[in-house]
Amino acid sequence: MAALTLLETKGLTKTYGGLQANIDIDFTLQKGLVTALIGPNGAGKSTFVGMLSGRTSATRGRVIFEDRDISHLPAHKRIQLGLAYTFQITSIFTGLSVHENVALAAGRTMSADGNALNAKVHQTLDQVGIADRADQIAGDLSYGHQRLLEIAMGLAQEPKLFILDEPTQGLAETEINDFIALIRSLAGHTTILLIEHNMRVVMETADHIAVLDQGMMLAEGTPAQISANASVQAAYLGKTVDA
Amino acid sequence: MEFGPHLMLAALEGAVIASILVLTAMGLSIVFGVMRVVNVAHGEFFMLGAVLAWYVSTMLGGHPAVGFAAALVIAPLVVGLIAAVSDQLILKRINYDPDRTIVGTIGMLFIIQQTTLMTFGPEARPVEAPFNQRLALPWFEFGEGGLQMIWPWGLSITSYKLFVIFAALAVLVALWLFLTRTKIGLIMRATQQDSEMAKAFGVPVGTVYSCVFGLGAALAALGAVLVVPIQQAHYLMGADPLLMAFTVVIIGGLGSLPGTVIAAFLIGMSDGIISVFFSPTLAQIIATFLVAMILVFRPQGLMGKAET
Amino acid sequence: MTVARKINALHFGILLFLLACFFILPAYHVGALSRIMVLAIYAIGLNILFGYTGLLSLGHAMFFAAGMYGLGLSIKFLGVSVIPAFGIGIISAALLSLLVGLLALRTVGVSFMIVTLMFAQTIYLVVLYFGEYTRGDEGFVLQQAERMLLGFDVTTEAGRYFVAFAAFSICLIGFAALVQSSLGKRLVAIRENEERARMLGYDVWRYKLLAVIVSGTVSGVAGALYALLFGYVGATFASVQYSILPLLWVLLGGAGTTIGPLIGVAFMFYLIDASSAYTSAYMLIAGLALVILTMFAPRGIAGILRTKVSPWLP
Amino acid sequence: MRRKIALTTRGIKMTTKTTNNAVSRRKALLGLGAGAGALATTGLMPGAMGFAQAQSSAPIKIGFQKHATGIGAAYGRWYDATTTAAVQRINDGGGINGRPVEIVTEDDGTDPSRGAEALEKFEKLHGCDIAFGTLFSHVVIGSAPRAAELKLPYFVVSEGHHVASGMLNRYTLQPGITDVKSQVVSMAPFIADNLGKKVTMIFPDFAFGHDHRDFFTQAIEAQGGEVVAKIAIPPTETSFTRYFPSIPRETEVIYHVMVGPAVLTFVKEMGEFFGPSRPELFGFIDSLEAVGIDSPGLEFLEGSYFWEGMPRHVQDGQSAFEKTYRAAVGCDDRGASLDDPADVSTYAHMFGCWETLNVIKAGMEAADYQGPQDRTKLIEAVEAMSDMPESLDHPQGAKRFNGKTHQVFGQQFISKVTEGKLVVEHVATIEDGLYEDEVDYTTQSF
Repeated sequence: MAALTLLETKGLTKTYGGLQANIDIDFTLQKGLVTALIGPNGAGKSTFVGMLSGRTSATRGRVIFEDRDISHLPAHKRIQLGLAYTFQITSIFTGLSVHENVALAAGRTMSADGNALNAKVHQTLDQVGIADRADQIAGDLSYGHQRLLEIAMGLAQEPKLFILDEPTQGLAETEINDFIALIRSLAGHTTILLIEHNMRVVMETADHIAVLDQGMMLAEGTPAQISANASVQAAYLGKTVDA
Repeated sequence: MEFGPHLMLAALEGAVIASILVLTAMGLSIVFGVMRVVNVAHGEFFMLGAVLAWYVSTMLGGHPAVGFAAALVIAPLVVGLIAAVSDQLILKRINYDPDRTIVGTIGMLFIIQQTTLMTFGPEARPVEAPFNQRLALPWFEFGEGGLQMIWPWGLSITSYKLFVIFAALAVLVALWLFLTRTKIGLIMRATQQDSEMAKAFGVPVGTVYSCVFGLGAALAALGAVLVVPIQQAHYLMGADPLLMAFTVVIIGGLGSLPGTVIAAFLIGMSDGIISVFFSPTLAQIIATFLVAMILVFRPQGLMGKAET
Repeated sequence: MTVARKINALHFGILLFLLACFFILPAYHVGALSRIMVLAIYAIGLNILFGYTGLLSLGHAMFFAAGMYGLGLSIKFLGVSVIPAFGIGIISAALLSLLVGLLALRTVGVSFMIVTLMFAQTIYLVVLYFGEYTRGDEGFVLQQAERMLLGFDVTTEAGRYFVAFAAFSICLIGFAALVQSSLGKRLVAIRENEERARMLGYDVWRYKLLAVIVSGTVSGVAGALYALLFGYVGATFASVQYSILPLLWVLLGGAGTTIGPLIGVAFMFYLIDASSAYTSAYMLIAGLALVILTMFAPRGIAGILRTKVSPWLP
Repeated sequence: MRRKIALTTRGIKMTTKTTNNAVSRRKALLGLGAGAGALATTGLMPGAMGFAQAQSSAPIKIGFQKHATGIGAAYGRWYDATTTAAVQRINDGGGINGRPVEIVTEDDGTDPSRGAEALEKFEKLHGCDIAFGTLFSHVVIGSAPRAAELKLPYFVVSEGHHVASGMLNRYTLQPGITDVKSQVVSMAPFIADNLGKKVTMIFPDFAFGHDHRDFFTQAIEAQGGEVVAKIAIPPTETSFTRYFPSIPRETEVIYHVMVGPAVLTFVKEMGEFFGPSRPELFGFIDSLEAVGIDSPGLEFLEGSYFWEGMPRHVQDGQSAFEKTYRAAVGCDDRGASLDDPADVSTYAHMFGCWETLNVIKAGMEAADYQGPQDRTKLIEAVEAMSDMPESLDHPQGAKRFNGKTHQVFGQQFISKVTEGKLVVEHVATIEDGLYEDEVDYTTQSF
């Protein structure tokens, strides 16, 4: 199994002042799978992936990516190792064109050779279905399209691990269907860590589910196992679920 | 002069500088905190306050105290009004966009400066202090006969300078009461916390902004009226207070009024005290550089919250 | 025409026009243009940092002064000729910007503004403090004989114009190339959304430092050129005023555009020039113009062109 | 060189009969009544020769760099008033070489770069014959290289040592006002003999202050005195008390030359610092130009001494020239505007504009100046000048021009504040202020 582990955390902890957001989380992420991270609001999901990507510095604990301790690397170095990250609140270059947004994402690894880069940008935009909007200013896109653009920016980096923080939030039902299809098409070659509230998305895409509650890892398992887990149900029923 | 008395003198002078600075900086800080804009014309409001103080005291004549007292009321009011009107006419229409506000207020700076030059003239004009006794100060030293009180050469302050320190304190207290105890003060602070939320709760944000801009300018003008019997009214006098106040606001930590007070005190005092140890220009070089280094190693300012 | 072609055509068109100006315009405007071109280089310097990277420095006069004094002092005290002196000027500006970048980039936003302002003020005071060498505010003159560029006299109208023109051409073309390059696009990405740029794997700090150095060095080139072409070195050019001016030029001309700096400098120059013929209250007119421009043309003059006429403007 | 001067004077006689410019009758008559002696030589009778000898009656254009804005604006306004009065007088007297004089004013913003731009405009836009200048040294030094490149004679009224130091060039001359080195040197004997030998200097920490520091230190040592402390104040400073403790107790004289809008504060705070027991004070009136000596807070200056380039307040035994000049520039007995007694002039300096314009006139007439092609002849003619007697052309007093250094030397005044009036105590002669030449501009090519 060890050979299939892409990312691992050991005792990962984050405290804000006196508040413990994540407590001693030990977690392993299997290569090639779609893993969903769920949990009630305030469970510490964003903090957790923030520490994986390096946006948030850990109070203690380690993050190991491809057998390498990356705990002390700054965010951009971790991204360079093959992580990609989409923000919970859409974060794109609103003043630039859609094409330029994706080109910036792809351009880090690719040479400035115009043609190859262009091809890559088009292919990626095609993949998420907004190729016809390549020349629009990103800020002018509809909300749903902006979410898709952000996903495209992640894909364009050809990441080994793609972390998506609530990608379907605010999307229409048809857009969610497209998203599910997209994630499925990626399954197998891209490892995906998905924070998601929408249970339909989770159930239809995830190979593996991890449940976070009050900063601690409550349960892990296949979708079926998690659905049947009593403590997970208790955690969700005891709190507001906003999915 | 002996080291001790020299230090004391420098500290007293520093306190006077800090007193004026704190008022000017509070004005800028409130504007900055609530409206999130850099008002480059703030120093010109200071200058206008000084110039108006000269006009008022010259027109009234009589005992200097009469003109001074009138200026204390009239100058801040007029300057505040001018600022509020210019907020309505200009800043409001550019939506308080940070870059555009800088250009717009630089434009205001030119307009105010040139208008003053054409009406008031290029001279430095003094305003007589309402009272100005020289007060020699004692110093205590361990001599042969134990603790001795001596009157060192040159160690003195004037009654007016003492008054400036206390007046600034009084204004600060009044300002604090205004912001915490009055409805309009609370509205201002609510708008500072979250203008979107304030809008949602029916606060007329536009009017609040104008009031804040006026209040900020009035505070600068008030500082100027206090300083003008010590320094003179001159049409270019606004640049220095602007830079100093700006620095104080940032060092104090954006939007933190206590931070502004502390920073004004620190900068005013250090300006005085560093000059005891170094030659004047070197002292200024060191003081300026230190201010920069404070920010380099504490970018959020002394009392600001760290940005994440 | 492709966008890239259009952009090239625009820049070469401008350069051709400037070249033609020398032959067409009356002597006064030729002289004015050589000054405008030098100051436009300065504005380009600031624009790289402010317009393209989104970092607002209020202390660029220190870089201008570094170039100016680097050249002036080395001619005056080391007795070197213009070319090595120019090199010293540029290196001074580059080193200073490296140092300032290393320190000031620990801060962001308004703190960055203040830190650069304070560093510039420190440099200004240092110039005064070493008045024995710099002659402080009064400054010093570079004699005509000291200003020979490889036997080429830059103190004649033509000499001055063509040196200014050559330098401006290099800076404009280099600047345009930078803006079009992937480096330029990454700087824009940082301006637009720093966090996103970081989370795309870009070492934001390093790019910002690079921008500070390029920006400071270009400003230093302008300073050295100013001293060379106009024969005067003085502390005025290290004062706050000369940090605010390029900001004004850039904002007026259009921040984040390649042609904005030139337009801004020329506009401001001729605005003051024209109004001072009618009134000594030209500052009033300049002030009104600023207010009106910011109210009705918030993205500067090139910004209007970009939105109204040609959206492809770089 | 005497001969040349005489020639010049004859030239004036021949050509100054009338003018086509609008004549201010009132001023002319005023001048006539007041300075009858002087005017008899220049003559104001209308009619007669007119422009007969002039090849052209087009005006001679003099570009005037004015500190209209910026830190020098108070000087600029009075330099302007004096210039206008001097030109009025020249035109009333028939102009130069039979041609009227026209002043073209450009604001230099008290900024060296703007100053150079102004010269460019004079030459290329306005077609000026010469440029005429300004006070602040950095503007002069920033402009002078352009003057040489444009080959535009540039007459400055700056009192800086920059001209005589050799820093500038052959096209830049200062024939109307004594330079700071000479001023300072001529003060030292009086200070050492009458006020004290242990001097503390307080000066602004920039070139103007450094000149005072260096020249005075030398000069007082030559008189057997010493400078016990040198306190350089940063130019942006607005409060001063904290610097005064550095003044040594042994100080007998404080020598102060602060300038700029903060000087009133400086003097006031110095008074407050010392209280009743102060050392002797000697200052340069530069500190208090355009400021009433009776301003609130300046009571402390009573009994202190000032250098004055020209006495601001009317003195006993006022010369007829001085009286006429004072009326012409519109100043009352206390050196304030006739219209507004609160509007104090820059009396100690602005005479330099008046005298410089008269030197220009004399030079142009000696050179038979016709147009820009004669500029070098004009410079040579001025270089050839030497002694200029006290006259209405030189109401401040006799002058001696040094053609090699392009610098003029004149008498200097030391006044004591006595009951709110500046009363001249001592007049330093031209000889007191002479020093060795540091440059010979006449060896430079044009």
